[in-house]
Amino acid sequence: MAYDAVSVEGIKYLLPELVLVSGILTLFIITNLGDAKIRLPLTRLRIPALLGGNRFKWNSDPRLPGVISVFTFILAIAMLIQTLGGDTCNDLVEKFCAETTILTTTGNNPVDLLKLDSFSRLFELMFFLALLLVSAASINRLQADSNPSNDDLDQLLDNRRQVDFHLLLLISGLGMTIVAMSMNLFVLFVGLELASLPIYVMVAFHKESKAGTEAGVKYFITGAISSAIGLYGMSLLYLWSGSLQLSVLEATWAAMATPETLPLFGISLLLVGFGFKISAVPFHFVAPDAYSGASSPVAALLATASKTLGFIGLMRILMIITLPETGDAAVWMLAFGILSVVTMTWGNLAALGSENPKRMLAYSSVAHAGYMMAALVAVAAWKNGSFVENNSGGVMAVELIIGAIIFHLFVLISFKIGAFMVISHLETEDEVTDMSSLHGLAKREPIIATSMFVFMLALAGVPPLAGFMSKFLMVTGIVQVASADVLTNTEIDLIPTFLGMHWTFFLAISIFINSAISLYYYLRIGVLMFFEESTTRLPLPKVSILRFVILLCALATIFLGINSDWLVESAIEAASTLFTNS
Amino acid sequence: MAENKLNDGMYVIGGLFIAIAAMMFLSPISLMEDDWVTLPLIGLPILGSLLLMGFSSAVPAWRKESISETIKYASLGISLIVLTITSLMMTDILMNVHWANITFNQYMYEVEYNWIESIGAEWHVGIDGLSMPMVWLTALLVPVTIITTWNEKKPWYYHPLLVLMGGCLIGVFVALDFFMFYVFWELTLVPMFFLILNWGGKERKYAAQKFFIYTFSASILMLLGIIILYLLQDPSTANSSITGRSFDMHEMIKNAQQEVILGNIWLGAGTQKLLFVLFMVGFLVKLPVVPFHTWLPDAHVQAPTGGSMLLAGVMLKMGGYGMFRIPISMFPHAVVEFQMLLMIIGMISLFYGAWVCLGQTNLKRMVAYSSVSHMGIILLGIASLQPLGFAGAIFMMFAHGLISPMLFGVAGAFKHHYHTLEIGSMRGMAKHSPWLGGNMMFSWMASLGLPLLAGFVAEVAVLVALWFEFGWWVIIPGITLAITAAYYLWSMQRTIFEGGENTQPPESLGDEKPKDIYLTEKVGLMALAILIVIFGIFPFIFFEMMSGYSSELIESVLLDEISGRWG
Amino acid sequence: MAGDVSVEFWVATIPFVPLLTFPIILFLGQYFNGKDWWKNILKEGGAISLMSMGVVLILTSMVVAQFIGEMHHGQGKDILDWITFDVLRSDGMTNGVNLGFGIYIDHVSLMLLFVASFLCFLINWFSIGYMNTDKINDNRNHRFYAEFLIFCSGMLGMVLADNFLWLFIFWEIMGLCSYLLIGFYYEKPSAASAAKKAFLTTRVGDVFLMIGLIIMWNIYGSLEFDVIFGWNYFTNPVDMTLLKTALILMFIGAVGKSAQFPLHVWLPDAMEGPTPVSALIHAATMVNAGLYLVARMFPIFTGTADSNLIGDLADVGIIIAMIGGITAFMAAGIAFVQNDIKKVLAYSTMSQLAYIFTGLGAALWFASKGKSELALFALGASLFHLFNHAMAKGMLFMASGSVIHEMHHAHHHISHGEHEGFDAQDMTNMGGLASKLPITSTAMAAGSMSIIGIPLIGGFWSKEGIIAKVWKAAIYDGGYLLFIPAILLLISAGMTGFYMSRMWFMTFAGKPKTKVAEHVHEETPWIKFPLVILTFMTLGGIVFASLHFVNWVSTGHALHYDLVYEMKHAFLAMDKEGVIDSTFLILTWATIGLSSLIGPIIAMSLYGGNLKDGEKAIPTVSWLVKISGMVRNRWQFNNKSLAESGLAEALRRRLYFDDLYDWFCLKIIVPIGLGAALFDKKGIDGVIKGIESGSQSTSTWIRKLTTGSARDYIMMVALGSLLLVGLIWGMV
Amino acid sequence: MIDPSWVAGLGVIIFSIGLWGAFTRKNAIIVLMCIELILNAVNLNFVAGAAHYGDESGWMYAAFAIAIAAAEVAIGLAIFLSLYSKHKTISLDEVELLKN
Repeated sequence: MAYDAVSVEGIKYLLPELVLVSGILTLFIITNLGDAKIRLPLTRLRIPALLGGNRFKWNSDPRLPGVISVFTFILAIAMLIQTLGGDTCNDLVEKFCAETTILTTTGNNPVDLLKLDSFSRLFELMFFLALLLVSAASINRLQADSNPSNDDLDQLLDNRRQVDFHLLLLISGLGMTIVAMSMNLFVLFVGLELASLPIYVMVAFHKESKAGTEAGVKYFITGAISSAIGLYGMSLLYLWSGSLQLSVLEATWAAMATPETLPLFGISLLLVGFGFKISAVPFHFVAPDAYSGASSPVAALLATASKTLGFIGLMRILMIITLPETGDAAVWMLAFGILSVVTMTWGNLAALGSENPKRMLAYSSVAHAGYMMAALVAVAAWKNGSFVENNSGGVMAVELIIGAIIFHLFVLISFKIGAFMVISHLETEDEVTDMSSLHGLAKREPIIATSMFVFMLALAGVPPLAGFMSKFLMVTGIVQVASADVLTNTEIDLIPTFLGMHWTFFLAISIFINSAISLYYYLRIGVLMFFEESTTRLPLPKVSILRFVILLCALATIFLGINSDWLVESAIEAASTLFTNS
Repeated sequence: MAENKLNDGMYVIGGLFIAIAAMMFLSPISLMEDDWVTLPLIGLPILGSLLLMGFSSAVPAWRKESISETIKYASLGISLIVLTITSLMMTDILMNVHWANITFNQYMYEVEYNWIESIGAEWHVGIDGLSMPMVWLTALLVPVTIITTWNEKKPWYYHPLLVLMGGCLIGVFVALDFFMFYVFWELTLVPMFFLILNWGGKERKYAAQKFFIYTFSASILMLLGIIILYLLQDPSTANSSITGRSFDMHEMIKNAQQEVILGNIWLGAGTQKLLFVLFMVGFLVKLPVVPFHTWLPDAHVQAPTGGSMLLAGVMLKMGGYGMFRIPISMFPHAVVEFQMLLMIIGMISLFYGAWVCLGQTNLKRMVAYSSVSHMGIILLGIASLQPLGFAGAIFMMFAHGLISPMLFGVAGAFKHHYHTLEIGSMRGMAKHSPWLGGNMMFSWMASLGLPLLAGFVAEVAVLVALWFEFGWWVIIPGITLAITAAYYLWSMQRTIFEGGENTQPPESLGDEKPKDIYLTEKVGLMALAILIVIFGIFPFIFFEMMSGYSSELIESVLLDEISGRWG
Repeated sequence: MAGDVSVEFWVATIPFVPLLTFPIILFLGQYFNGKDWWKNILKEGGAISLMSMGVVLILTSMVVAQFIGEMHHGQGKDILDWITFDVLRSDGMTNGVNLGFGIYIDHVSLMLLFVASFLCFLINWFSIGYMNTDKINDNRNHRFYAEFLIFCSGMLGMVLADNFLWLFIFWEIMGLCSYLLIGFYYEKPSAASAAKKAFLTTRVGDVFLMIGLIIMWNIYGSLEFDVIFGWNYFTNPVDMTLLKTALILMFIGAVGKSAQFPLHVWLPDAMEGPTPVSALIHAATMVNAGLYLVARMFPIFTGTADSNLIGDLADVGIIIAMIGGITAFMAAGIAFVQNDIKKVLAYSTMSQLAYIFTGLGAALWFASKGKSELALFALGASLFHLFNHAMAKGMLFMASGSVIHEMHHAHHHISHGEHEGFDAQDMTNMGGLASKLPITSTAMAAGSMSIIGIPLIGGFWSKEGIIAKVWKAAIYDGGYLLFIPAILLLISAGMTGFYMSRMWFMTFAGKPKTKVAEHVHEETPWIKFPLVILTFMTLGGIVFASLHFVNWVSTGHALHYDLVYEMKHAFLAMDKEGVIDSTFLILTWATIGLSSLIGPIIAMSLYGGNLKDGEKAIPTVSWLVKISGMVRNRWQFNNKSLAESGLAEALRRRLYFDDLYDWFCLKIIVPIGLGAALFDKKGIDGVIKGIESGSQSTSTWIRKLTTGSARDYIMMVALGSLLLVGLIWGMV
Repeated sequence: MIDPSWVAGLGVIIFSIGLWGAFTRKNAIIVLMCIELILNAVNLNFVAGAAHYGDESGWMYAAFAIAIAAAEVAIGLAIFLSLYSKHKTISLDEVELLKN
């Protein structure tokens, strides 16, 4: 069904986004209530209002903005779930799916702008969940200095900073939802910028420390250049096809008999933009700096939501626009294959010796991008291989792979954010600059340490945790497309069987080897926590909400591994809508 | 501060309850009438130990001592319940089961629940003549280990970890679903990792990581095999699965026997070999065989007594068990093709391991290498492709599962009471610690294959089978038997005996007086010793079912391939 | 009637009586050690063990009484299905093969059963006297009795087992006990090392035995005596080369167990154990296991010969005889120069066992050639020698134990507890004990005479039989290779005469050589009884020869017939039909002359001598002392140059065999082990460590690329763009 | 009317200058200006495409791109300010605290 985006029916489908907008407004208004001068957020500008004097006691509480944003996100999730529905999938326990709804521009010749289907809805849910966890974790986290005091002025400043921070979070969330829904490359890009610009600020938010500003500058400069390059590539595509609608681009691409220079350049440059988002080698260099300079919740956001944005873009471009229906190999296949192997290996090797836990997590995040890229490559192999799927009962391999990527992006929220939250909790005590902060954590905080270990094992892909399921699904997909041809051939011996595999099979091998390498540094964290002695045996400062988030993440990590039924089906459903109704 | 910790523990317990409840709610795992495996054998130890550990973590540090006895007894209680149930199973009391007469690929106590329906993973458990001894062994070793290492440090985590380990191991042995099998396979690493890391020796950090990474890396290849096998199925096998396939081991083993489904040969020669290699790498590293063995000495030397008892007793057997359950049952062509290779690897492990033992100065290291050597015998039994060889290999798994815990228990007691593991650092243990010396001698004698002790039957069976298949190759195991005797006796002479009128305690003891083993250690070790004797004199208690299983396996899987070779 | 008696279930309980008793002693001893009632009433477990052995002896007597003379062929009875399994052969699957435990009884096992239980009982009796009065044994005698009982059950089980596998199992158990008992004084490094040596040497033999058994099993499809002995070689032909190999491998096992060349090195060292142990294990019972095994092979030889496979297995007989001959000679030679009383006996044991082996070799050779009558007599002679030797040697060891014990006591008495520098076993410290130890000296004299083969006394009959049969095989039946053992045996007979006499005279005749020897008294209780009993057994050995113990298949001879035959044979070399063979007449008398006259007389002239004035030996031995004194006075000569020659030195060093083996272990085996360990650490584990350190350094290097400069990052983004463009364009 | 391909060609040149400048200049502000140059190249492309295809959306894209560029500049300058207040420099070469 297609609706006008600004009509009543159309707006109805955008309820979650509206909730975010109203959240932004609420945040703005409530924190200024009672003040004679209304402060513009993120600035020191104050506009004199007609009424009032000083702010009230209750709305100068530094925790208030955080609470507001948390409730906004919870409400947004509720709205999101409420908008799900239809005849086939009204049971959320069974499957997370939505009817496909297309929102168009106003006018006589409407253009499809946004598509609401299970793909976009699932991604929205992911964004909201990530943002919810991050905002919950930063309710009373981002003080101006590490020693909170009851001084009113300090509180006021804190409150101001908190307003700014959560406002940025909400705005970023708005951008993310647009990315998830867009049917037009430019809209996608606008959403991406809307999501990224606040993140640049958030990375630099730690402005009291040298590292924070440095990270912000580096991340901003590199990010801006990457997205500019990406945008230039997009403009080349526009020059070539005359439209940035995904459907038009797809059709034009399919109609292209011989590869032309312009679209190839365009696609390549566009990939740079998204490559930066997912921090693929060689666009990843700033990632460890940014992660280590930014505060941990922001780094968590970079590692999950921001990466997810990049993957949405990649899926749109690679899976919809440039994937040939049959026959030829996708143009990006070899390039991406090489990049994926380099990325995962680089990430893991670099993480291996990293002494800063945040940098280590950053490198591990790079490696995980490599795994998912490898999965994307396999999709191309499926399309170009001669293997005809005997699809009598199961889903297509390609859906399995995309579903696996979606699954992985989803579960990353639980264990990647969880890991950063543990670091965040450590930061409440002192700066986390090297591994010694983790020393002896198990003796100080057994629960936190155990959770951290669970996150690490999940990142390494140890069963039965969530990280294992995602890797398992990915590899299954890759192996399926790479090996089915040769394995059903009963005539040949071992060596031909092995050599007869499509080369993407070695991507699976590469994932396995890399998992083994990665285990080294993930386990090292566990060893540091459970083995090394710390200087103190006192527990960490008590920050209940952080603990709650960490425990929630840990339980989710375990639960999504042991009982991933719902999520697997939803992810695959989402993957299939990516292909079917474009 | 103390208050704070208590709250955290409550979180955990509450969270666990919620998690369990959620699992119950979302996947219908419930204790049904005939399900004696899921909850009693796996659920009870795993959940119980997690609860115990959660409870311990909730107790503030200064009060932990006061709960340690409670935790110990609770752990022991759980493990004894498991032992009781498995013993009842073994003795056919629970259900009237004739373990020796089960046909191939038929399982007792079999139950199936949906687990992760979307990919076709099921909670599918069952026991047959192959897994019953292993399950019983596991169930037995956990309480024995708990008793033997009753006085270990930090018992509030240590003993529940042992119980947890036991639960995971039983999970491996009863799993009839590849997914479940793999999950439990890897899950066993975690408690062992912690056991080594927290209670181990000086180099425990290195050893724990090496152990985990090494075996994990190897089993990743096994995972690849599982995935390929999964994908090779007809995609209309499982309706509820989105891929249309399932992980059902039972079904796949059956299909592998039929060879032809949907008009195609299901597993071609090349595919079989590829899968065989992938699975075998995982199992051989776990077993372990030369040259993939170097994780074992490090892990064993560093692991605490209880850890190495379970590690050597059951964890190594996972490799052997896996070989029988998957590659041999499913890829007959590859088995026959690779027979010679297996034999050579087995020979190398056996022979080389024994020589390395001879050159060791560390007692635990020597015992660890003797495990490598003995695991070679398992491989030889498999390579023989004889019912007797198979049965011998399985019995070797079982017997070594009794003997090696005793070896490590004794070595651990030695370390504990004498603060050293150097062979030859002392003389005359028989005088200072007659019980320790006696147990040490007994276990070493059992390990070198003395008749009427458990290991002998297995060795003889394997050697006979080996002769049938390979003839004069049997000389090498023969020589190894002599070398084995040599290194044990040499060590015995330099540790237990000698010393003259005034025997020399080791220097590491300082001014302490040498002590004998505690009552708990005595009880644990004697229990093992008695079992070793019982199964040495009456091997048929288990040998019958092993032999039945082996004959069934050969007849229904391998016979065609083997006779094909004869022409 | 013959053959009517069937083996009953209760026979199987014989080995289990001691097996069930030993834990009782062990645990009671561990907990009540030092308690008065335990020490005095229960004799630290000795009483319990003696009762157990008494029960065994009674049961054995019942079995013997039931079967003796009633039975022609061996009979088996399955008791227990031990392990059951299927076998896959190239002709298909065989179902339900069983390796079970059962009882097998025939004349051989009956005889050994009797020997074992009888001697075990007596030695147990002796031990109560010997062990419990020795200070060094305080608080550990329960261990002795426990191990003793396991040993007994091993021996009894081995004799009764109805298949080779269980024979092997019990065989190994005896090996374990021998290890434990030799190492009884574990704190003595020499004892610990001797125990290890014994176990390892026999283990080497056992490995061969095991392989041999496996091959046997492959040939016959079973290890049961019933199956193997009743094999029909016509219908089920077997690979004779393989069978021969198997038999030789099994024989190597027997060589290890019975301490024959070249695996003999352990036996002399094994004398580190307490004397009853030496008596029990290393003279009377365990060393007979190897002989028993070889005797068990006999029906295979007759079976093949019956199936017209004549001579196919004759080589095995020759090899056995050859090993026997070499050992007999070598051991006798080494025994010449030993001063330790127990070492002399040890080498004598080796030598006498070698006699039996040679006899068995001849028997097997005959059997293989199809000469069953001769084979039976050779076998009979060998087994009879086994019997005689067991009785005599058991007694000799006990007597030597008595000597040592009393010497020890005397020394203790004189030196008030100082032990340094005095060797109670050294014969150069003794002399003239005949008057101090009347019963011991009598027993020792009887035993020595039996071993030497003084006419009409125990061992004489059997030894003559063996020598005659070996010569017969060599001369008349084409076994020319058997000349070597035949000649060696003949020479050894003379040598035996020398070294046994030397031992007796050094110990009992002449003047006391030390002060200690003057103060010896025969006072310890419990140790006289076995000596007396065994003296009679030894002297009257011929009586037992007629009890059908020795005949494989009874030919229906009455008691006196065998007796007369033996006598005729010994003195007149008359065969069954009464024909006197002049060659053998010469041979027989030559043997008698060598062993009974020349050997002892030389010994007397060197070591004999009258007692100290005023001392009087009891009449049973006083004549011997007197003769020796006469001889010595008549023919005294100096053997100094001979004693200091290189040959004597070589003999003292045991012909360098121990040195060779030590060198082999220390310079070959141990370095290989150390090398393997080093290779494992540096080579195999080095690769793993190399991977680890390699990836660590790669990590350091790769992280250096993240320079920290934003401009570098921008440049990398630009380069990456170019790379992507290049790759994508390049692929098209 | 100018052929749109000339416009696009100019865009290529500007893009190249921008990219070149971005990784050769040390001053953060100048780098930011180079980024603006790239975005201008983008705008030129959009405008050229819109003119070529007669597609109104191209104009709109260009307008949005300008807005985005403006927002980026605003944020960039703010971040540079805080950089300057902490490091007393805006030379990209002098901030190398975080590395490896």
